[in-house]
Amino acid sequence: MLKKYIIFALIAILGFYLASTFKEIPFGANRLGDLNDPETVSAFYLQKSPEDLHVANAITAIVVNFRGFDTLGEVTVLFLAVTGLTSILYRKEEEEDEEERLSIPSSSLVRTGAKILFPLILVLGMYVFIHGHLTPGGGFQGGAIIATGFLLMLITYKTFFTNHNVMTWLESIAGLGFVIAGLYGLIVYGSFLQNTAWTGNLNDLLSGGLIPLIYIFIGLKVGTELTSVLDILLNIKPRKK
Amino acid sequence: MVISPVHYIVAPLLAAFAIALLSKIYKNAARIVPGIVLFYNIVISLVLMPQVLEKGMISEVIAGWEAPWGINLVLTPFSGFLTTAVSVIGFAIWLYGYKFKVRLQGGEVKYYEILQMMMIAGSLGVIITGDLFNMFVFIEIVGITAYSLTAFYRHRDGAEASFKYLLIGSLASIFLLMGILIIYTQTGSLNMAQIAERMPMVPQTMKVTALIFFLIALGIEAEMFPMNGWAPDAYSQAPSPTSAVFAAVVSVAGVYALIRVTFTVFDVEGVHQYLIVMGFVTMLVAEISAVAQVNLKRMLAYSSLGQMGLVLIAFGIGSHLAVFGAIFLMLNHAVIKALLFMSGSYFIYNSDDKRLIGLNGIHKRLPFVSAIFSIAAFAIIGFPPFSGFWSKFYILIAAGDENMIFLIIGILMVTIIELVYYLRTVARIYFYKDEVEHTEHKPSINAIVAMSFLTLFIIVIGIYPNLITGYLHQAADSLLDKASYIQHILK
Amino acid sequence: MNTLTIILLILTIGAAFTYFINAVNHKLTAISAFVTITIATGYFFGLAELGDQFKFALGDFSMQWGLNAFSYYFIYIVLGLSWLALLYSIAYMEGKARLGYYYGAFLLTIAGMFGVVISQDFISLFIFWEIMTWASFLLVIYNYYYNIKTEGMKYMIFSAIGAYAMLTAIVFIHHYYGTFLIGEALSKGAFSFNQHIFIPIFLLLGFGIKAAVMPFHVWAPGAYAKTPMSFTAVFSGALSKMGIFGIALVFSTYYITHNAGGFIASQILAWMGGITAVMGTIYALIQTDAKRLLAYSSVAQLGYIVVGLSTGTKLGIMAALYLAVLHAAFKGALFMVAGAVEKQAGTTDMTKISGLIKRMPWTFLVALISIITLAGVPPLGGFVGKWLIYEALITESNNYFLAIVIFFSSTAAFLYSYRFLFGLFLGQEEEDTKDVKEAPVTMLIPMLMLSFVSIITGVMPGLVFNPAAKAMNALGFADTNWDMTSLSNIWGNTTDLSLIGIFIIIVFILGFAVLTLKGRKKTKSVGTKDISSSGELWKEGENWTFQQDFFKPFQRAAAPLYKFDMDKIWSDMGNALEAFFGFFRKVYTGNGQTYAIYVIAFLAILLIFKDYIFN
Amino acid sequence: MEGIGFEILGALLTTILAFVVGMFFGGLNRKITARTQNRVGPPVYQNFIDLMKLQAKRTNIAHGFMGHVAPIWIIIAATTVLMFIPILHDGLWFRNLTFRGDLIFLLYMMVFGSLGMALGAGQSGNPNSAIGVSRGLSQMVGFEIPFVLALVSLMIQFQTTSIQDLMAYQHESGQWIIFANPFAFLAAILSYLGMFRYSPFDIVGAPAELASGPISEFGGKYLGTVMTGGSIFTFVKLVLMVDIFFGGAGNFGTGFWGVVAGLVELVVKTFIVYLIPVFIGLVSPRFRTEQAIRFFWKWPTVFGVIAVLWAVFL
Amino acid sequence: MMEFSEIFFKYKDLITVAVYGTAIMLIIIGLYGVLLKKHLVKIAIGLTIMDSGINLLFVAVGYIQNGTAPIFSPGHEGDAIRMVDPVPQALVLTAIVIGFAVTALALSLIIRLYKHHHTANIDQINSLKW
Repeated sequence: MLKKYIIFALIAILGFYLASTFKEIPFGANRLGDLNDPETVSAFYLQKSPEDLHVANAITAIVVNFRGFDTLGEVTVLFLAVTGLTSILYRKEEEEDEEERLSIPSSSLVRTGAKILFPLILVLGMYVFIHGHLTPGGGFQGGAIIATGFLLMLITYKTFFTNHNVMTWLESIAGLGFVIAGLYGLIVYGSFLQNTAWTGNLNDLLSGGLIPLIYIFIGLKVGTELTSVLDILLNIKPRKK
Repeated sequence: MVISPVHYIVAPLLAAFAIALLSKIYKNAARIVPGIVLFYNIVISLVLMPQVLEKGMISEVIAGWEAPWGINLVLTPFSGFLTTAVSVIGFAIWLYGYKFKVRLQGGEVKYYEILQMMMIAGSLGVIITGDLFNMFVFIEIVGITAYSLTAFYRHRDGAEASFKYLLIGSLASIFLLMGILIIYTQTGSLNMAQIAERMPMVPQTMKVTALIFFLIALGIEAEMFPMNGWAPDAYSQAPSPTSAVFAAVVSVAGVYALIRVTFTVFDVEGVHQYLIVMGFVTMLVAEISAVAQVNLKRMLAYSSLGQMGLVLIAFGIGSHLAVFGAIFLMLNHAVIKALLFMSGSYFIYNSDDKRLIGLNGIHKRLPFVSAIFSIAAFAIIGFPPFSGFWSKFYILIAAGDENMIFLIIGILMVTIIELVYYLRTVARIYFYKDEVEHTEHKPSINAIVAMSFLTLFIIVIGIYPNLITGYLHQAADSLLDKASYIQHILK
Repeated sequence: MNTLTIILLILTIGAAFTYFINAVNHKLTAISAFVTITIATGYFFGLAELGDQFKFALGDFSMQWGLNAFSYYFIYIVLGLSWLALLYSIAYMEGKARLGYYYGAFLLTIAGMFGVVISQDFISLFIFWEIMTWASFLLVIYNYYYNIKTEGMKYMIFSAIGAYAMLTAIVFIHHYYGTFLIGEALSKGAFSFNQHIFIPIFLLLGFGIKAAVMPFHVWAPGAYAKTPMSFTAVFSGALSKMGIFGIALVFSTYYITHNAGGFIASQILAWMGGITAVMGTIYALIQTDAKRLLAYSSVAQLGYIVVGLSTGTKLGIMAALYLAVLHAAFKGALFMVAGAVEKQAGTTDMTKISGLIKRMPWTFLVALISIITLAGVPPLGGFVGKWLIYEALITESNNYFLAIVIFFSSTAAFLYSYRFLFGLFLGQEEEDTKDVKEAPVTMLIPMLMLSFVSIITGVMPGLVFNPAAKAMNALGFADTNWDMTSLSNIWGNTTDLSLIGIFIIIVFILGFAVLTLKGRKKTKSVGTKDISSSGELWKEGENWTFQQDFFKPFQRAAAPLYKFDMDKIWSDMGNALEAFFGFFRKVYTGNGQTYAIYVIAFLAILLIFKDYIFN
Repeated sequence: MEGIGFEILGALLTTILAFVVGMFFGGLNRKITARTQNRVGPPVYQNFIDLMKLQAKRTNIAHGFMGHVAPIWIIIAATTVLMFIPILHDGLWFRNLTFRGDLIFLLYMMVFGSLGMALGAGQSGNPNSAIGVSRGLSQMVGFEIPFVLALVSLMIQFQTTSIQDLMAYQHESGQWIIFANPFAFLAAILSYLGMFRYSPFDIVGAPAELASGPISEFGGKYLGTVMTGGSIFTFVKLVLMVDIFFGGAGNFGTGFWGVVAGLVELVVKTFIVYLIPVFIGLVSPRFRTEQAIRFFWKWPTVFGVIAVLWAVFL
Repeated sequence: MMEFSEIFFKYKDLITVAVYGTAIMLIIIGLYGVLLKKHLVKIAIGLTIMDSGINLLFVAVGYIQNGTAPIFSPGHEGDAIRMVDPVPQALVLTAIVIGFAVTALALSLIIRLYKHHHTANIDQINSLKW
C-alpha cells in the first residue's frame, strides 16, 4: 500500500515540475520572429512553402518535403510495425483454430448501410490524400479514413477477408514509390527527396511538384498498413481455456 | 550517382520494401538481399571514411534545404568510425545468421531478416543524423524492430521480455518528445548544431529540465542503471543474432545518442560527474547481478550492461584520453560481445537447456567455438594480448591523470568480479564433466567464417593497436571540438 | 633482430609447436619442449650480453626491453631452473595425459617470466606478468576440474587482485612521472604523500601476492601442492621470485633516495615478511602431506627473502638475492624429490609411506643436502643466507625483534625439515613399498645438480655474491666487493666458511674412518624392524613408525599461533560477498511495472535535485 | 710449517681437555645426585668405565647409514664449536680457530649435533626414538628463543658478534657481563637448563618413559661415540657460558703457570656454572613437553626482551 | 458578442491553465495507468493517453493567439503573419503514427502473453527475473 502512495508522490512531483516548466512557456505567444528574415525554422517554412514549393498547405510542405525524411522514417515505422505484428502473431497452418471471428451477427440494416458506405468512405479517403497539399488533411488522414472503411467491413461481415497478396503489393509499391521519388531528387538534383524544378502555381491541383505524388504513396501505404494491422489483430483471437 | 551518407538509410529502406516483392519471386531473396545491403554499407563506409578524415566532417542535407532548415546527416570522424564498425559487425552478424533460421518457414525468415536489417539501419540513422526529431524517429525504428525481434520466438518468454522493453521504451520516447518540445520552444529549431549554438541563450531551468528528460530517455537506450531493467530479459530472449545486434549495435547507438546530446547539444555543468557516478553504479550493479546467473545469455547481457557503464564512466571523465579510451571500448565491446553471443548461442543450441550446466565439458564437441568463446571472454576481461586490455588501460590512465584513485580501484574491483564469472564459465567449458543430454549441431561454415574474422580482429588489434589509434584520436578530437562542429554545419 | 626478442620468439613458437606436435606423437612432445628450452638457454647465455636493448612503440606508449646485470641475475634462476625442471619433466610426466597442454603452458610461463625480467617499462612488465600468471594458472588446473574450483580459483583471484593493484600503481606512476619507462620513472624522486603511500602499497600488493606474503599467501600452498611437481619446482623456485624481482626493482629507488628505515612501506613489508615466515613455518610442521609441507615452507622461505629485501641495506638486499638463488636450488630440488617419491611410491602422504631410504638412496641424499641447506645449518649454503639476514637485521637496520621472529621461524623450520626426511625416508619400511625403485636417471641429474649448487655456495658463496653485487650495482646501490669464501659484517667480525667446511670434512672423514674400521668384524647390520622394543615382539605386517601428530606437543604449546586461520577468513569473506550479490541482484524483479517505477522515480529524483546536480 | 703443527697440537690438547673434563663433570653429577638421594653412588670416574665397556662390546648393531654416521655428526658439532670458542682469553695456547667464526655461526653449529642425532635415531625404526626426537626438537624451539635474545642483547650492547671481543671487553673493563647485562644472563642460564636436558627438562631421554629416547637403539661403539661427543659438548657449553658472562678464564698472563692457572680457573668457573642445572635438576620433577616450551616462552623470554631493551636504551 | 482576441486577453491565464493543464493531466493520468494498473491492456491504454497528452502539448505550444491554420487559401497569400506555428503539427503527425505503431505492437504482445500465461495481470508475468 505504501508503494501506491509513493507512486502517487512520484506522479505528483512529475506533474509539479512539468507545470512549473510550462509556466515559463507563454501560451499563444508568437515565437516565429520575422518572417522575411527567418530566425526560426517555422518562419522559414512559412516563407518558403508558398514561394519555392507552391504548396498551399504548409504542413504538407513540411511533412513531405522540408522534413520528408522524418516522414519516410515514420512510414518505415508503420511498415515495420506491420511486419513485426505479423511475425509476432504468425500462425502456422497446423495450429489454425476453428473459432470464428468474435463479432455478433450484425443486423441487415448495418450490412446494407455498410455496403453503401464503404465505397463512399474509400472515395473520401482518396480525395483527402489527393488534395493533401491544398486542403487540411493528407496522406495519413486519408489512409486512416480508408482504414476505417475496411474496419467497417471487417466488423460487419464475418466473411470479409482482405486480400493479403494485394495488400503486400500495394504496400511495397507505395513504399518503393516514396523511396524512388526521393532517389529521383538525389540523382537529378543531388539531394535526397529534393523537389522537382517544376512546381505548378499555388492552389492548383497539379502543384508542388512531386509532393502530391509522394503524398498519394503515403496515403496508399498508410491505408493498406492500418488495414492490415486491423486485419491481423482481428483475425488472431485469444484461445479460450 | 555519388555515394553519400544518406545511402546508409536509403539502401536498407529500398531493400526492406523490395524484399516483400522479391521473396514472392525468389524464395531466398529474403536471406540474401540484407547481406547485399549490409555489404553495401561497408562499401559506403570505406568510400566515405577517407573523405571524413581528410575534410574533418561531411554533412549532407536532405531535400536540398541548407543545414539549419532542413534535416541534415553528419559524418564526423567519431560517427563515421562508429558507422564503419556497425556496418562491419552487422555484416558479420548477417553472415553468421545466414543459415540460422533454416528450420523456420519462408514467411518468418522474411520478417526476421527485414527487421534485423532495419534495426541495424535505424542504429546507423541514429548515429549519422544531425537533427533531434529525426533522431527520435530513428530511435523509434530501432525500438519497433527490437520489440518485434525480442518476441520473435514463440516458445520462449519473448513476449514478456518484449512487453517490458516496450513499456520502458515508450516511456523513453515520451520523455524524448518532451525534451525535444522544450528545446524547440526555447530555440525554435530542431537542428543540433543550431540548438547548440543558441543553447547559451536558453534560461538555466529550461535547459536543465530538458537535459534531464533527454538523460532519462537516452539513458534508457544507453542502458543506464535504474532504467535498464528491460535489457537482460530482451538480450536473453531474443534470437541469438539479434542479441548480438543488441549488444553490438543498438547499445552503441544509444550511447552515441546520449553522448552526442550531452556533449554537443547541451552545455550544462555537472553532467560529467553525473555520467561518472551513474556509469559506475550501472557497472557495479550489472556485474554483481551477473555473478550468480544460471543462464548464459542473461549473464552476457549483464556483462554488456557493465561494459556500457564503463563506457559512460570514460565519457564522463571527458579528457581526450578518456574519450579515446571510451570509443576504443565501444568498438571492442561491440566486436567482443557480438562474438560472445555468437559463440555462446552455439553452446545453447547444442545443450538442450539454456542454463550454464549445459556448457559443462562442451569443448569436446565444439572445440572451435569453445576456443573463440574463451578468447572473447579473456578479451572482454582485459587480458593483455587481446584488444580489450588496451581500451581499459587507456581509460584507467585517463582516470589516473584526473587523479581519481578511488574510481580506478572501483573499476578494477568490478573487473575482478567480472573475471570470476567469466572464468567460471570458461572453466565449465573446459574442465567440467558434462552431465546433461546434448543434441549435436556443428557450426555452419559461414558462422565459422564470421566468428574467426572477428576473433582475428580482436587479436590483431590487441597485438598491434596502432592500426586504429590514429582514427580513434581523430574521433575523440572531433567529439570534443564542439565549436568546429557547429561552425562546419552552419557554414 | 634483437637477441631478447629472438629468445621470446623461440619460447612462444616452441610452446605453440610443442602444443600441436602432441597431436602428432606423444613421444615428441617432451623432446621438442626440452629442445626449445635448451636452444633458448644456450642462445641466451651464448649471445645475449649486458646492455642489449629493444625499443618500440605500442598504442601511444614507447616500450623498451633490455638486459642489465639485475635482470641477468634473475635470468640465471629462470632459465637455469626451467631447463632442469624440463629435463626432469621428461621422465616425470611420462605416460601422463595432455602433454601438449602441459609443455605448452610450461614454455609459455617461461616466456612470461623471461619477459617480466627483461621488460624495462611498466606496460610490458604488466603484459608479461599477466601472461605468466595465466600460463601458470593453466598448469595449476592441469589436474582437471576437482581443483579448478578450489585452488585454481583462489590462485586466479589473488593473482588478479595483485595484477590490478599493480596496474593502479602503474597508472599513478604515469600520472606523477609522466612516463612508463621504469628507469625514468624511478629516477625522478619527487615524493608527495600519494607517491609515498599509495604507489608503494599498491606495488607491494601486486608483487607481494605473487611472492605469497601474508595475508595473501593462502593461494600458495594449494597451488604448489596441486600442480605437477615438475612445474612446482619452477613455480616456487622461479615464478614466485618474480615478486621479489619487482619489489627489489621498485623499492630499491626508495632505499637509495631515502634511508630505508624512514620509509614506511618497507617497515610494513618487513613485518609482513616476518609474519609470513612464522606462519608458513608453523603451518608447514603440522602437514602430513610432504607436498603441502614443502609448499608452506616455500611460503616461509619467501618470507625470509622479503624480510631481507625490506631492510634495504647492503647485506639485506644481498641476503634476498642470495636466498633467491639458493631457495630456487634447494626448494626446486626438494619439490623434485617429492615428485620422484610420488612417481615411484605413488603418494607423498607421510602417514602412508616411510623408510624409503634403502629404496631410493640417491633421492634421499639430495633430500638430505637440500634439507640441511633449508635448515641453514653449516657448512652448506643455507647458513650463509641466514647469516646475511641476521647480520642485516641486527648490525645494519636495527630490527632486533624482527631478527628474533625470524630466528624463531628458522628454528621451528628444523621441525618440519626433520619431519620431511623422517616421514618419507626414515623409520620402518612399509610392506607395500618393498618394490619401489630408485627414480630414473634423468630425474636424478637435475636434483643432483641443484644439490651441488647448495653445497658449493656453502663454501664459496662468492660465486653468487659477485653477480649479485653487480645486480645491486645495476639497481643503483654502491658497488661492493665480496670475499669469495668468507663473510664479514660492518663491525669487522668475519666467519671463514672455507675453513669451517674443510675442518668439518676432515673431522667427518676421520670419524667415519675410525667408526667404520674399528670393530668392523663385530658390526652386524640389521633391518629397521629389528629393534629393542622393551619386551614386545614386532609382528609381521606391522609398522611402528611414529607417523601421526608428529609435533603434537609443539602444536599444543603454540596453540595461540594456530588460532587465526587465514584460509577460513578469506573464504568467509568470499561467501559473504556471494551472498550479498545474490541478495542485491533482486533489484531486477521480473516485473516490468517495477522497472517503469524505477524510471519515474529516478526522473523525479533528478528533477528534485537538478539544481544540485547540474548547477 | 711448524705453525700448523702447533695448531693441530693445540686442537688435540683442547679436545682431550674438554673430553676429560666433560666426563668428570658427568661423574660428579651422578655422584651428587646419589648423595642427595642418600646413596653411595658410583665413583667419579664411572663414566670412563662405561665408555671402555661400550667400546669393548662384542657386537655392534647398525641400523643403516644414517644410524652409522649420526655419532660422527655429534663429534663434528662438539669439536667444531670447541675449536671456534676461545678457551683462554689471550691464548697462544688453545687459540684454535677462534677468530674465524662469530656467535651466529656458533648458534647454528650447536644444533648441528642434535639434528644429526635425530636423523640417526630416526632411521632406527624404534618409535621411542622418534617420539624423543619430536620432543627434543620442540623443546629446542623453546629454549633457543631466550638464548638468542640474550646473545642479541649482547651483540647490540657491545657492537660485536664475536666472543673474542666480548672477552676482551670484560678483561679491559674488569666488569663481567653478568653485571653489565644481568637479564641477558638470566635468559641465557634459564635456556641452558633446557640445553642440558636435565630434569625438569629431561623429556627427550625421559628415562623409564621412552626407554632412553633417541639413543635407545644405539649400542656399543656408537653409544660410546655419542657419549664422548656429549661430554665434550657439555664442556663446550659451559665454556661458552663462562666466556660470555664470567669474564672467561686465563687472566694470569701467557706463561706456562699462567696457562695452568687459567685452566684451573676455567674448570672452577665451569663447574660452578654446571652446578646450577644439576641442583635444579635434583629438586624438580619432569615437565611435559608443552609445559617446558611454555616455560621457556614465558619468563626467560621476558628476561631476554628486557635484556634487549636494556642493551638498546642503556 | 466579443471578438475572440478580447476573450483571449481577458482569460489568458485561465486558458493557459486549461490547455497546458489538460495536457499535463493527460500525461499524469496515463502515467497513473502505467504505474498502478495491473491489467496489461490498461497499461497500454495508459501509454496511449500519455502519448496524446504529449501531442496535445505540442499543438498547444505551437498555437499563436488568434492565428489561423497554416494554409494559404487563394487571395490571402500574405497571411503568413497570422498563421500558427506549423512545425509542431507536422511533428505531431509523425508522433501520432509512431504512437499508433507502438500501441499496435503492444496489443499484439498482450495477445501473445495472454495465450501464454492465461492471465493479463502484469504481476503474474514475471518468469524472467534477477
